Amino acid sequence: MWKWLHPYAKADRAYQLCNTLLPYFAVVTVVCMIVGWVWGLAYAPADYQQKDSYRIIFIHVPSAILSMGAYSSMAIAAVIALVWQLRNAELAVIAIAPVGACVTAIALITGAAWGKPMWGAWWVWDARLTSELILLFLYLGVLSLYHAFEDKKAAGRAACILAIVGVINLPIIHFSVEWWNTLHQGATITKFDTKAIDPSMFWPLMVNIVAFAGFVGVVTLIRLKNEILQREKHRPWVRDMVERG
Amino acid sequence: MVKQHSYWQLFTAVFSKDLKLAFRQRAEIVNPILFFLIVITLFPLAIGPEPGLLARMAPGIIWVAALLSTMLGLDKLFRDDYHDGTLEQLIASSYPLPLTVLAKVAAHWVITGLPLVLMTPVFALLLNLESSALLATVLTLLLGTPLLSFIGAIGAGLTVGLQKGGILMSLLVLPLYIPVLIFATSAIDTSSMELAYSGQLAILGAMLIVAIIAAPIAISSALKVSVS
Amino acid sequence: MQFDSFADFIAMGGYGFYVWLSFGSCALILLGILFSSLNDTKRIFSSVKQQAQREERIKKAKQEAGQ
Amino acid sequence: MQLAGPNGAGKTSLLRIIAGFAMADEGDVLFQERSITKYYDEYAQELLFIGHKTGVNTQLTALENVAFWLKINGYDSKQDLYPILAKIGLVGLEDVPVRMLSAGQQRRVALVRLWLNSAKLWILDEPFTALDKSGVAFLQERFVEHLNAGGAILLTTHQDLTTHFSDLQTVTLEYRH
Repeated sequence: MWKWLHPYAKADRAYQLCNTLLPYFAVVTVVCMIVGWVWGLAYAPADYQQKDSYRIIFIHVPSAILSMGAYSSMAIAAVIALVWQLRNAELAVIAIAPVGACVTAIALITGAAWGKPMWGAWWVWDARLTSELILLFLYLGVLSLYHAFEDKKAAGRAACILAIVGVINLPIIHFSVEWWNTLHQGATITKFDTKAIDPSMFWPLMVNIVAFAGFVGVVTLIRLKNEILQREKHRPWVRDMVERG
Repeated sequence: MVKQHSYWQLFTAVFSKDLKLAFRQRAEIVNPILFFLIVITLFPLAIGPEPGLLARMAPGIIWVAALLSTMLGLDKLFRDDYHDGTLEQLIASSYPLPLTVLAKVAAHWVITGLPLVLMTPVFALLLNLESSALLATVLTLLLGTPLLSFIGAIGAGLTVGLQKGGILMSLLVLPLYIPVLIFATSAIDTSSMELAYSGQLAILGAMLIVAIIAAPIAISSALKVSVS
Repeated sequence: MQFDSFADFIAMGGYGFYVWLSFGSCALILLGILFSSLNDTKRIFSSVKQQAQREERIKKAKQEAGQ
Repeated sequence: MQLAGPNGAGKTSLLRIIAGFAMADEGDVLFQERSITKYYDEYAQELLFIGHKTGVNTQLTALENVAFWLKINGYDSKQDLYPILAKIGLVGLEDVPVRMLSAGQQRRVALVRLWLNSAKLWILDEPFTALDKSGVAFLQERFVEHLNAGGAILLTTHQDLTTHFSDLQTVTLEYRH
């Protein structure tokens, strides 16, 4: 059924695929990153209420979206790896996890830095920030589970299972945290969702989202190449590729 | 093959070996910190995010979390050396065992205790800890975590040979942690009321010195019992 | 350009500290993960070379033992 | 001195008692007329013990393991270990984490200590296990060197050593129900 997917099952073909895709992702990322940051920081109009501190939105929202996006794509790769026994998908799960964790960390730091001028405290137990923190724990769980195994094949499979379990729990966690937040609504007034965004802010945000997505793609491809090389270290095609250098 | 004895060489050998092992398996350093963070996150989820309440409970929460994550790290202190026979070589080596044990516990503290102390100011933000109490918290942890490592190592030495040693070790060690917990949290409370807390710190310091001298002897006899 | 001078741009309407903290830490983390991945590639390449040298050493020792 | 006897006769536990790792129910172990429980540190100076457990950390490489052992016994650890590791048959495997090595190779990393110590008394628990023909011969050569230098060896093994060592004394343990 997945005929077109089959050729990339062989490691060196997958490695070549990563190599061909990498330059395109890199170019898109660099261009969008520069344009997005300059546009968001310097040219987008200031928010009438929060003035310039709202510019943090241009990296907080993309990193929050990408943290969820990376986790779900990791879970999809995990499903492919376990259902169709595709080893390269398993490597993809290991490649995405660290990048996802970093993007989630960025979302947390920028969320805290954005919240400080608004609510006066670095950390506010707001629903979205709390579920972002729990998402970080899920990522770190997958990573430490993978590194705890001596035998890398078993480690990959275990990490896939945990990734799938995690993605099933994500909506449940999100819902319960939202409910927990409204339960204690009286304690802290935290309105964190962004109001209707007018076009002057919408486009720089879109560019930044594409830039972050591109970045996650670039680093994932690099790490996927590393994982493939690591697994195929003793194969002749790796050896003569290293000689060619 | 002449033998010259330099205690410093032994100390650095054991110390750097444990650090090298820890850096080879990053998990040994990351897991205690992650555990510390998760335990701290649980409390606001359990008792609600109300800043005033959290701030009052913050010292206790941080200290209980630090205590539990130190204990988490203790399990591996002697386990690998016991199972691959290095412990026997250490006992049969021409250096006194307490010195080797001192080096191992110091390495364990640097791997698990020190990162906790360094991360506390960041994690304290989660609990909205007042800045006046922050310095006291860091100081008490700086004195307290090595104390926890030394006392805990006695439990680890006693239970290293047993199969289900983990839980048993915590039962042995937790009662011994209570005085440390009492003086540390009272120091933080008095500091949050802007009063001098040097008395409690002095007591913690005294306990630490006693532990540094007495604990290695107790730990090495515990290890000799476990090896036999 | 929303800001009259570069100084205003840095001040960010008084929120400069927070804006630059978030953008700075974001750049730091992104570059960190990027360079650590590139470094991993270099490390894997050198370990493959080291393995080749190791096999060289074993083959040479076998030949010497063979004579 | 060879300690012989069927499996489970208590050879290993006797060795461990003599090495000071275990306590005898009664009686005492004397080394140069001094009880090892009271004077264990002096006894440890002259003792080399290699038991079933190799005492080699699997995460470290062979080089690091041997260097660590030299340091904890007060020997100079800066010496070049490559020739000795090559002699014992670990060529090319010096800088590989020990977990990648076979059981026999891991034992060789432990046995390298025999060439690197000045202890008078060697207590060896089945030193020849997992060693091939050349390894056994190599080890027996080292034993002869040590004995000629006035050292003493107490070991357990299922190998027949009488051909190689004329003045071999054997103590046989039986079950005691």
